[in-house]
Amino acid sequence: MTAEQGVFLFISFVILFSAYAMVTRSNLVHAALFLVVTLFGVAVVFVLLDAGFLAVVQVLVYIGAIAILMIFAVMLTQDNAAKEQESLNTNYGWALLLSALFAFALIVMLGQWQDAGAIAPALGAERDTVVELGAALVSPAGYVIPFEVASVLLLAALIGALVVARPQKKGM
Amino acid sequence: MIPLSWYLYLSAGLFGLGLYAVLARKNAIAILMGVELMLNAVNINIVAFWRYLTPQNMSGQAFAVMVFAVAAAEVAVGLALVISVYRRRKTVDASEINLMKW
Amino acid sequence: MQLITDNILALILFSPLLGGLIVMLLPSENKDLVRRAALALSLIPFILTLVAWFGFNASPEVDGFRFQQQVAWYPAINSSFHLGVDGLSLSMVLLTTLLAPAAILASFSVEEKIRSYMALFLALETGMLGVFLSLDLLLFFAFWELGLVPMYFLIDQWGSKTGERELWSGMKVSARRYASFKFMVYTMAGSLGLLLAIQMLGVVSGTFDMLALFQSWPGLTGSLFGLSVETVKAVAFWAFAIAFAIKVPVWPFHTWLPDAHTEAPTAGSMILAGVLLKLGAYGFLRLVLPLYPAEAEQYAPVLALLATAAIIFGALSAYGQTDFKRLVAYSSVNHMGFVVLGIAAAAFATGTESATIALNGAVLQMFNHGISSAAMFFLVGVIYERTHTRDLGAWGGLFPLVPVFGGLLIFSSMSSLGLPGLNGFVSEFLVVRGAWPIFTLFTALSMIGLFFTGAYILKGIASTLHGPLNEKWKGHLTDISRREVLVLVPLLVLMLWLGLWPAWLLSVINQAVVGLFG
Amino acid sequence: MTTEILIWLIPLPPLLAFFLILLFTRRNHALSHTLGVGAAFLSWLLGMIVFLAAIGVEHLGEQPFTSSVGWLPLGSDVFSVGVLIDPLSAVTLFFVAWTVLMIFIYSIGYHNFGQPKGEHDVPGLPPHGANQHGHGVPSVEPMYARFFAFIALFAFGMFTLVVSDNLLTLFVGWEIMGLCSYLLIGFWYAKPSARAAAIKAFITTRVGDVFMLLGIVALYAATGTLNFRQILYSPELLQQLASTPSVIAGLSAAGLIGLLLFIGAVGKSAQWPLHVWLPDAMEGPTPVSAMIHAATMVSAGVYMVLRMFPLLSAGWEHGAPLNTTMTVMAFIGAFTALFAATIALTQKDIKRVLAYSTISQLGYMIAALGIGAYVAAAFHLVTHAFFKALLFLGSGSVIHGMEHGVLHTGEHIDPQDMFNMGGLRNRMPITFWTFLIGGLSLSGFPLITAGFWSKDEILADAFGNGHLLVFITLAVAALLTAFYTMRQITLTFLGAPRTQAAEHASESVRTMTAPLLVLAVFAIGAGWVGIPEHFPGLGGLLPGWFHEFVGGTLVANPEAVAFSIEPLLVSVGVALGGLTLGWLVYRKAAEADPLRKPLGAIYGLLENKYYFDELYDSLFVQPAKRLAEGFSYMFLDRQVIDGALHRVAQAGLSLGSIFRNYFDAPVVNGFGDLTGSLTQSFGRLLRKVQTGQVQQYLLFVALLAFGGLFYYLLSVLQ
Repeated sequence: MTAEQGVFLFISFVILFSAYAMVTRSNLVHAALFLVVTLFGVAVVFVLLDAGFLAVVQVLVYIGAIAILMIFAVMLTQDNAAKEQESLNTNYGWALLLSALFAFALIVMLGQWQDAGAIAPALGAERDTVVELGAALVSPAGYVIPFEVASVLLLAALIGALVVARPQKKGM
Repeated sequence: MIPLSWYLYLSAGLFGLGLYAVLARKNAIAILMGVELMLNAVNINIVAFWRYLTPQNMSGQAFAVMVFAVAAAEVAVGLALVISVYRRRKTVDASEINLMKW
Repeated sequence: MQLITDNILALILFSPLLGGLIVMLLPSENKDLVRRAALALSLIPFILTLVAWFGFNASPEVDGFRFQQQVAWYPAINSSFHLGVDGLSLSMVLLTTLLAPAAILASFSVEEKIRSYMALFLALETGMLGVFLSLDLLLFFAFWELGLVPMYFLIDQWGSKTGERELWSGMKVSARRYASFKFMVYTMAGSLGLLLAIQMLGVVSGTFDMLALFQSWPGLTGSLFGLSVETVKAVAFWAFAIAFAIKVPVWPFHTWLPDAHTEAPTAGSMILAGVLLKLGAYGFLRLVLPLYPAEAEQYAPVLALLATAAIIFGALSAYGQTDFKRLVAYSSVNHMGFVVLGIAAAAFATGTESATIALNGAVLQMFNHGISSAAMFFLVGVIYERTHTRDLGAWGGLFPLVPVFGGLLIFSSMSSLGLPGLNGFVSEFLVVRGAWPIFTLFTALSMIGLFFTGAYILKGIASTLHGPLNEKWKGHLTDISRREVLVLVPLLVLMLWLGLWPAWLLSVINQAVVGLFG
Repeated sequence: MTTEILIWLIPLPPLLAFFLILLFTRRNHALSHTLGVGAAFLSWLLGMIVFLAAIGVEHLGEQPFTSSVGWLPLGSDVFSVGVLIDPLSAVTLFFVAWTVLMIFIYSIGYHNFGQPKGEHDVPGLPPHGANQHGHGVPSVEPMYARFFAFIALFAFGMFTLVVSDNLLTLFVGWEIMGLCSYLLIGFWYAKPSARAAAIKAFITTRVGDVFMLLGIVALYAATGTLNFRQILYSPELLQQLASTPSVIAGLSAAGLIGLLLFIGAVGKSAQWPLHVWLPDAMEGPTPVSAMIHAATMVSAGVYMVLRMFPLLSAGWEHGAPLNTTMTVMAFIGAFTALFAATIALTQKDIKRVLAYSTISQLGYMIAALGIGAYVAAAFHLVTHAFFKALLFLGSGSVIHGMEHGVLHTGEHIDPQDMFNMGGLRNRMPITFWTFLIGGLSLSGFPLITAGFWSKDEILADAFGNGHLLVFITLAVAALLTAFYTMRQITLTFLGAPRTQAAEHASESVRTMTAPLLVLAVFAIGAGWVGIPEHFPGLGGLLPGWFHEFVGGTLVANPEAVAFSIEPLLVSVGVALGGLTLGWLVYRKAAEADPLRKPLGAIYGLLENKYYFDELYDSLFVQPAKRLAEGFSYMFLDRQVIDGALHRVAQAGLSLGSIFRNYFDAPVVNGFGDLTGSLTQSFGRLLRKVQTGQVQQYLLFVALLAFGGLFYYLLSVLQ
């Protein structure tokens, strides 16, 4: 077992454990914190996969924006954060079974795959994936149109979020 | 060296946990968190496939960027909806938001 | 003015319908306004008819239809909106437009749904006028059917509230429903054949225009649809004849009449007897005789036999009644029998002097019966409104309580009885005179009916006015009101006028009769 | 020309009076009777002027006053109506105008004008009398004005009938009189008997009228005109009619038309077998009985027969055997004369006796016409009108006097029953003497009375022309007439009063007695114009003017029958014999009729008028009612025709319900309903899924996705 493998296993454990904790904790603030841990773990995985840029984005966007937003939302909606309440709905048994089966099925399916055991090829030292990614995103031969669409989507989400979350005036 | 399957197993597990959160948690915010987990599981897969199978072009990473954008938008709108619902009904319990039934 | 005189017939025809629409727009709470407006609106066609009447050239040299108006209607099948009058139809139009205001004035005592009532009444007037005015078979049929619907509702909605009729094996329906249904279905059944025959005529001749058909159809020879023309014509003749015979009504198609007349509201009975029955007779004169001269001649004895039966059995049944209104209703069967007898006689011997006299008598009888039966029905309605019974046995000796009513009733009864000096006699005399040389036996037999006419009329008077006073009504019976007298006055004046000096009307009728059949 | 205009005007004043009274003055008694009498007077005046003008014209029969206007335009022809005054209508006009005027005046008194209103009087019943100063006095008729309106209308009808120049307007007047007769008989309409009598009168005469209408129509059809002069003064036309066969075998067209017209006269003049209405018509007020049922309307039947005589006698020549129509007329007339006279023998009611007498006398005239005695019939018509009107008015006066007595004494007796009277000659002298004159005239008291001359002429004609059977019948009838007349006079006026009321009867007022006096003059004098030229002693003193004048109506002036002594002796004998017998039998009569015992069952038969009313009732009236109610209405209309209609409706209904129950409901509707209900239950089932819980939906989504995955897995693993 190489060090890399060791790191991976460790970080996998962290991810899965904190995800599990996030799922099971009834206190949402705790859950949100465990989510942060999970997301951080994923950022490490990105690093292991030589996607540094994505790891940075992961930390900035997910942890810096999304998770914090979540925590704000939890705080806004949770009048009584300490209040212990039933965190699961009535279907949780089915949900458990189904998600377990899902995960199991995915694992089996992916395990059966012929390339499942592939080893990562060398990336080449001269390559700068960040530059390439930026070029791909803005080049007409690459992904400029999805990029622009994504920006429009974000704008729409921005406005949408504003409209939806705006306090309703009387009569509207 | 880490085989590809390890990443895939990790993402499958993460996906299962996210799915469970989406299906079983009562709180709407927790459901959104579950969605984030699932998106992250997908992202891990996308980036792993890129790294292991097609590192020569950047499509995998570009896809991941798109997923980020979508996730950000989704969370923004989703949370706005949760807040809005909460304002009106004083609850974020998904099992109580059942107006659209028969 | 030019506009009015140029479109006089269309104006006469549609002004009542328009009036009905206007009435519908009035506020229904203001009943008085609705009544007055309806009356005023119904006077418009009357005035227009008078304009037409005085503008009508009745000199015998001019024949054909006056005031003609033709507008394309269904060009694809050569049916046009063609109106026109001759003396025959003009006298009927006059009768209709005269009776309509009288009937509306008579309906002032109606309280329920007065607005719809008046509107239906005015619509009914348009339907009837259309039959008299149209010179196109399809148009004729359309108006023929149009007249049915308002009458159906008038009977069904405003008819007498009490009474039941047993159908079979104990099944009972309310009398007015029974009557309206019978009226509607019976007439409709008759007009089915009429419609088919009209279609056939139109298809064969390529036009629905009466004037064109009068020229082409009677002389048609050869074969149609694999049958000889004679057979086809005979079948079509009977289709026409039965439709009209039901409407007149000729015995034995008459049983709808006593029911409908009895159950209809007073004004409905007035119009029903006054005008609606004339539609059938008019159909015979306008369509059957000109279109089927040969068939009419061939089957005239049958028609005369039925007419005689109508005269005799109508009078007998009237005599056998205990219900005053039904008695008057049966008198219509009796009187209309004379019209048909005259028509049959004329059909049998077209062109002879007797035929001309018989036709003159028949048309005049139509007019006279319209006036006198309307007056009779109205008077029955007046007494019914006050006593809420039509049973002859329930009255008795009412004369001292209602002297004016009594006088008017006797006057109208005498007109209905055919007392010389009043209108009914002139026409009955002419019909009998015309029919005698042609159908001597039938004419002689019809005298039985004439005899019983006297019997039932006197029965009506005797059990209403004469005899010991039924104390029940003492103090509960008011004499006829001013408004009700106003309804009657024009009718009574006409009765006397036509009895003493019928020439003014007869010259117009005579012109048409000579022009059409002379 | 001016005379023609006057003729047109004759009927108009009464018509005007009729409308004026009914419309405006019916509350004012004095104004109403002034209008009525004034109208009658105007008509009388016009009538007299026309009459005088008429008798001043020589050969009036050939150049009568006539004028006409177009009335009905028919085809290319115009039917004209107009007026005609020829000798026949001139003399008719004369007696009509006189009697009408007299009766109008008489009515004022008869209906107690000027008397107080009765406390219990109601319209429709005869006045019961009023109480004044503790005495019962007659009270004024409640419907006083209406009476004058009705008789004015009646006068209009009669004048129209007389002056018309054609059968149609004659018929108009005829029927208007019929109506008035109906209205006046039923004047006291609240009495059921009056109501029944009115209907009976109208219906019975209507039997005749419809036949007459047919006759008119047939005549019109055969000749193209109804104008008297055009038909009756054209011998070629009459000859042609007489030789054309009619629809009835063995009868010429003229015969058929004549018979039909004659039946009309039978009804109107109350001849057997249509006589039943006239006695009952006595329910009306007495002036009505006098005017309608004695002087004018019933005479109209005879007048019409006189008028149409040339047609009725078409094909017959003087001295030749009678044609069918005339035979029938002679038979019916003679039979009626005798038949009615026998009934009159036993009647108690003073007016009923006169009614049967009228029937009998009219039978005389008809019989006279039947044997061709045209002038004699016309003569008797005139004299009879005067003396019968006199008798009726006299009887009215008697009844009035008796009613006065009844009111005075308070007795409950019938004031019209002759057996309650007696000795009235002292109480009512004017009435007695005038009644006596009338009665003698009716009996044919020789030489001085009018009735003698006319009756004698009929008998002479019958004898002279060899109609012995008719002669004997009429002679017997004359005997009976004299007998019952004397019976009436004796019972009423002679002897001693049989009741208190009769003792207290009083003479009538002047408006009633004056007409009696005037009519009495005519009852005597009217005969003098017709004394035969060869009559011993008297003949030639006055020229036989009537014969010549009225005879001029016909194309060929009929020859007066040669004088012979036998009929004269017979007529004098029966008149005097009958009168004497009557006096002898009844001078001592008390409460019961002295004839009752000797006649036995026959008396009962006569008293009940040969049971004709009962016979007709069971033979015609009841069957007619059953026919009308039971057969025509209930059976034919309700059961057969409506039954058939209902059967059709029922068949339609059952066909419809079969379709509905066995096809529509199970098949068409069943399929549709099944589809619908399946959808519904399926939806109801699936609805459960729609919980509104997003997570549940997601669960399904996930399940489905897993299913797909699982399938893929399976396929991959295999």
